[in-house]
Amino acid sequence: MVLRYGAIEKEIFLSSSIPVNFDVERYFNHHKMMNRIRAFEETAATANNDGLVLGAIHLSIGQEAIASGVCQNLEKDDFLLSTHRGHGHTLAKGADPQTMMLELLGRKGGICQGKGGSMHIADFSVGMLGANGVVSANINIAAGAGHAIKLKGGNNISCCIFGDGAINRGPFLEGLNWAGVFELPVLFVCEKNGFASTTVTEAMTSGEGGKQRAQSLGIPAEEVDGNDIVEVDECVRQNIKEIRSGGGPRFILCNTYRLHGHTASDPALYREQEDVDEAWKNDPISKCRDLLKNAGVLDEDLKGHQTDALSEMQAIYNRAKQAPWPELQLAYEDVQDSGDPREEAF
Amino acid sequence: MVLRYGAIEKEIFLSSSIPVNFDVERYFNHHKMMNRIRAFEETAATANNDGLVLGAIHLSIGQEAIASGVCQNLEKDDFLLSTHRGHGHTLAKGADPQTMMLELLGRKGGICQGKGGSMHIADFSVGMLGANGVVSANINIAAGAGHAIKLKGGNNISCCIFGDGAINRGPFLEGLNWAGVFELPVLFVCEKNGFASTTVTEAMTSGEGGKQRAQSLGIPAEEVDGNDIVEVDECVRQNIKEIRSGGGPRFILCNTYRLHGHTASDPALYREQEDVDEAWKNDPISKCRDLLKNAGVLDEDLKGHQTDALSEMQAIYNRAKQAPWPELQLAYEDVQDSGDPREEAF
Amino acid sequence: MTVMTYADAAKAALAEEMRRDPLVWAVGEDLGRGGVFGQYKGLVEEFGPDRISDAPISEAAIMGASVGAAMAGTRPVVEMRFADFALCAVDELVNQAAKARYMLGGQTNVPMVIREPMGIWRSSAAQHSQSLESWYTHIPGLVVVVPSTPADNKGLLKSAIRSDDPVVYLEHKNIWGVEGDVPDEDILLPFGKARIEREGADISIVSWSAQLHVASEAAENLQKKGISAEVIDLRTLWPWDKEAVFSSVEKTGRLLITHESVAVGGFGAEIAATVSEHMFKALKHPVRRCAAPRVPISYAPPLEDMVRVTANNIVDVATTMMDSGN
Amino acid sequence: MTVMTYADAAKAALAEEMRRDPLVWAVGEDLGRGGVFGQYKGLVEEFGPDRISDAPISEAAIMGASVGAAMAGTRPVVEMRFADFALCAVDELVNQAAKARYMLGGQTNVPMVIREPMGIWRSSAAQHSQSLESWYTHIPGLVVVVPSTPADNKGLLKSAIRSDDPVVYLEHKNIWGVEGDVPDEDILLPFGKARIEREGADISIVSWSAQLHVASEAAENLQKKGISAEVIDLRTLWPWDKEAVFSSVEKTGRLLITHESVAVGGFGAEIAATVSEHMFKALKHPVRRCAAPRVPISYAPPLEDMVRVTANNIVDVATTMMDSGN
Ligand SMILES: Cc1ncc(C[n+]2csc(CCOP(=O)(O)OP(=O)(O)O)c2C)c(N)n1
Ligand SMILES: Cc1ncc(C[n+]2csc(CCOP(=O)(O)OP(=O)(O)O)c2C)c(N)n1
Ligand SMILES: [Mg+2]
Ligand SMILES: [Mg+2]
Repeated sequence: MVLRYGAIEKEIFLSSSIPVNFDVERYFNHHKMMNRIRAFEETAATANNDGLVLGAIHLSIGQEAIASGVCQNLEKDDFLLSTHRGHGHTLAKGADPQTMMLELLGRKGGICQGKGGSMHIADFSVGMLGANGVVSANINIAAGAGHAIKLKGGNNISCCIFGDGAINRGPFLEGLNWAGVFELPVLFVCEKNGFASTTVTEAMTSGEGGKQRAQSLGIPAEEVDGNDIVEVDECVRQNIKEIRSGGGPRFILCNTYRLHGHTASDPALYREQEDVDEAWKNDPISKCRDLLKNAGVLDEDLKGHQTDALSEMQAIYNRAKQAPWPELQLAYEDVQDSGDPREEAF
Repeated sequence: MVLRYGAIEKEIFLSSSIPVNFDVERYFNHHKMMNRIRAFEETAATANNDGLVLGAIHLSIGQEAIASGVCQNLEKDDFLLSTHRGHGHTLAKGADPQTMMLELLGRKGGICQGKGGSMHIADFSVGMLGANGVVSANINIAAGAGHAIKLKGGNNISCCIFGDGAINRGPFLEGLNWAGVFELPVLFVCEKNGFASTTVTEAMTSGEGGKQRAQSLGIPAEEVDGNDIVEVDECVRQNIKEIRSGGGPRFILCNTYRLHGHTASDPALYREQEDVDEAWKNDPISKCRDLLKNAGVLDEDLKGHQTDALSEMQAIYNRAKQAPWPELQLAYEDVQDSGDPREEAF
Repeated sequence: MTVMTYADAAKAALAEEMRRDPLVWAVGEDLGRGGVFGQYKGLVEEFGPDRISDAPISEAAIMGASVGAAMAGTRPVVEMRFADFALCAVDELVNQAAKARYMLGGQTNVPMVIREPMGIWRSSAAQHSQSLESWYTHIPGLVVVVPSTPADNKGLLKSAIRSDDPVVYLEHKNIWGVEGDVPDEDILLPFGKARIEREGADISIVSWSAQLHVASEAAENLQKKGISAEVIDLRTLWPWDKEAVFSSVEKTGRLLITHESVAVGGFGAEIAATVSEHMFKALKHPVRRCAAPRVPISYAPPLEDMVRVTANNIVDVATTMMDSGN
Repeated sequence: MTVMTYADAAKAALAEEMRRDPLVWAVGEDLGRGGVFGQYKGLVEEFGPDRISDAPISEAAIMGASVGAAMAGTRPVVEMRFADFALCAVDELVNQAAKARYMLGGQTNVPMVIREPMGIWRSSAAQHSQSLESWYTHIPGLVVVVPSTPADNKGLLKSAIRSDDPVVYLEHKNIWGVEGDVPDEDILLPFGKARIEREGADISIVSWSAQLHVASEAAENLQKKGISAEVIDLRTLWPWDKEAVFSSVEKTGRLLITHESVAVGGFGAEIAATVSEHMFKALKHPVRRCAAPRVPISYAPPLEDMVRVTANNIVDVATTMMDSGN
């Protein structure tokens, strides 16, 4: 779908509701990506309800501006490390949603051959080195990927996205300190969505949070409205530029809200429905759409993003449902080069 | 030895070189304790040279003002958790240097029955819950001891002393966050002695250091000259008061210098002798003595602290040398209540 | 007796112990909302948030702070959520909790229970499925408990809470919902006392935790083939009930050990080695293990199943053992 | 051939590999000053501080960052200083390094060597003396190397650095200074190939790491008593050389396994279980283990010695095995 403007095309740039130098095409693309992420996850939720996703999946609905704003600013040879809530990041980094959906269903052709599932989604062909089932673990791994870049001498960077709950584990301190000490090209992004599973994250967090912690570890840090694609995009772009030009690691705190339960099966009864309703008003996709509408983009094209994305993901889901299980011999492959994994078993 | 003043007794309180309201008796006691710590460690170093201390020992020579200033401000039922460099802390908390020396020599009657050695020195009878061979590990343990106080409802506090290298391990973040979240009565004290083993600590530390990190974790933090017993004592006293009155955890950064090598056997050739010489000018014991002299205390009594301490520790060492090894059956005791530790062995 | 699930039996045990002893408290992520498997549901209402305590995502602090809290006179029950996450707190468990009593010359005990839900559970994949019970058996100072039934989960958890030493308490995620009769009274099961799940004459099958149920199923099937299997539930791996196993092997002359965890370096090896040594003459057939290949757990069910030790596997091995007995 | 210490042989191996492959680098605390046992002495001068890298006291980051650096195309050699401190980084090793290749469907390898100096070493006490090699054998994805001689420490470290999978490389602290002939050339020892340290006819003694030397001493003493012991150095525990052990037992009919680590749940159990099963008929005597009691390591030498497995222990057990062969 190409970018098309409506009648109000020109004047709009003078309107105060959109930022100066607003790059319509850029946000049109973000809008499209956010819709694809949303559609992927809604479809995954359906698959979950259909009983076809077998392990736990964690939806990032409401957090798409971070995924799109961060990962679309990465190059293919940049590394990305993500979390258990990583579908959006992975998609925005350029992974193929078909192989992702196959993975969620544990089918043949899944990006991890059906061996990983949602929490271990990865696509090395686009620099996506993995979600992780262990909260915070990817912070050190991302620092290390940045270390490899420094040692090998490249212009690429490493990016790690993690939740607000992850800042309470040791690797947050150790990984940020590491990146700071070795002046590594690493972008740390914290998605402050208010929850860590069923717990209000702030209740278990002492001090002001991730930004201040990062600063205390010598990492320049900024905070943005993570539901505002423009804020996210600009902040990320600027920081990546600085990192690439040798500026060392950076940290961005993105404020957002987890609109769904912790997992796709969690009704999240531990919070007030009115808070959730309130948060929906701040939906990053609607906000982006309003912005683009104000910038004169045709509403039908914006709606098209949604419908196209939904049919794309539906088709993907349909194909995934038809796919066979992985071949059984895979169970014994890729364990390691030495030794017979079957020794003394059964 | 009782406190005696020289001729200049009165006027001195008007002199600018000593603090207002200077409590002579208090610092006289600190001076005595610092001398005892120094003497204990010099004697331990001798024992080490004599080949009678078998494991590694870490001397805190030059850091005695922190030990005395922190631990003499603790009550007996306060908990103390220390480090591998913990002789001074332990002594100042009230442990018997005889049982400590026996432990360093691995003899019968050692405070840990010869099973722990220097790095595991502990004296539960005075609330000293242990040095630790794992850097940073005691931070969480101390937070937990504070947690027990909160649950049981006492007026005592928990105190944890650790080095500047320890702030780079995860438990620093997790333990301080824990204490902050649960508002525990814990005093964290960081001894910034410039080194972590053979490494200049700052070279491996990103950001400004422990104080800023603690603050970012919501812990009120102060910084003092750790070689100035008055600064340490006053800051610690004030903070303990606040902790006892329900103020939650506190953090104090004490700047100091490690005058000896990392272990008693380390010649520390990786640093400039002139830096060490320079640092000796800032010896906390000499500084305290000067202060007390200025306050009119008789120099011979101050010298007496040193000679008394040396002969006390020499006598202790002599007794320890004569002591037998621990009884062999101890090897199988205190492992745990269930199961036979000898099962399938040998 | 009340019919209860494995999860509820543990909850009853914890509640009883918390009522009995105000120094008992539990701590872990999300406990205030009942814990991730509902095994703490309703407890915060009775005991309040200080004693059913939430925690930050800080496994090292959950474990480490509990070590300190245990040394300082309380009795923490530590919830690790998934046994795999306990790997974020191994220094705290192995270097601190397990060694403190000994290393400090008996000056302290470290009375704490570390609950680690383990095992394969509906496509949870490699980082949420592991069983490492054998690791803990190798560590002096630790007690290792692996309950398989609701009644045992009550009786053993109560004993674990009263233990003055650290207890690694491994509940299996796949049997949270299994129901069974649970005594209403203050039942305390001793460590190191196995349970004969089923008597038999031809072969002894030793197992524990969820795999015990697989062993029982196998024994049923063997019965149909005319092979009478005695099934022994070890209940605790340290200490483990050598006597029970020895006297069963004395009777049957054949031993098969089955566990869900990896065979290589698994606790089955310890039992096999011990029995092969001490019961050499009584053995009509070499001791056999029936345990998992040395492979991480996959996500896709057919691949996950490839590393699962099934009743069929056990029946096959047991049958060979009968055929080729010497 | 050059006579070198165990420490220097490893240093030579690392230096050769670093010269050969610019992607090899080492990282750990104090490496710039030679490392805590001098095993990196002089390397920073040749390779610079980026490739012989200091590290903060951050074991989890040393391990975790190395996992990332390995995935991103370098070959880190990770120095853990003491095997005990590796317990601060178990998630990074077991949940991340070991599982990544499998769990991500073969999209990556994690080529890293984790050096963990282990074992009892002059009153180092419970937190600086542990040997946990059996733990690592239980983890799919890991290679486990336990060299006992300078030559092996060169040949195995070089192979470890070239391995595309994570290798837990356990050097024993007590033999850093042991000297021996080391080939000057590019020697690469394969994993899973044992070394016959000494041939013998009456009993097979299997060991590894520092304990191999104790086993050899025992074999000397047994010789004086007229018992001819074959001593086998496994060199690597995963994979381990079953064939070598089997064919030795075929010849001698008796097997004694000795290791410094705790007997219960130790790797000796795996060997004993495997041999007892597969070589049942060949055994003239039950397989015996000679390993440590389930006790933390003490500080005081006489107590420390109480948990040490000595040549005398081995001689005693081996002698009984000869006497009571059936
Ligand atoms: C080390 C570890 N502890 C606990 C968990 C269980 N767990 C999975 S997601 C989660 C909450 C994470 O919260 P946050 O980091 O804020 O990410 P979010 O889910 O909000 O995206 C928890 C506790 C885990 N996976 N790993
Ligand atoms: C987890 C861990 N890593 C490494 C070591 C080895 N080590 C012992 S003391 C020390 C330096 C500690 O530095 P610091 O915390 O500043 O204390 P200091 O020695 O200066 O008192 C190191 C690295 C250890 N004991 N534990
Ligand atoms: Mg969150
Ligand atoms: Mg220091």
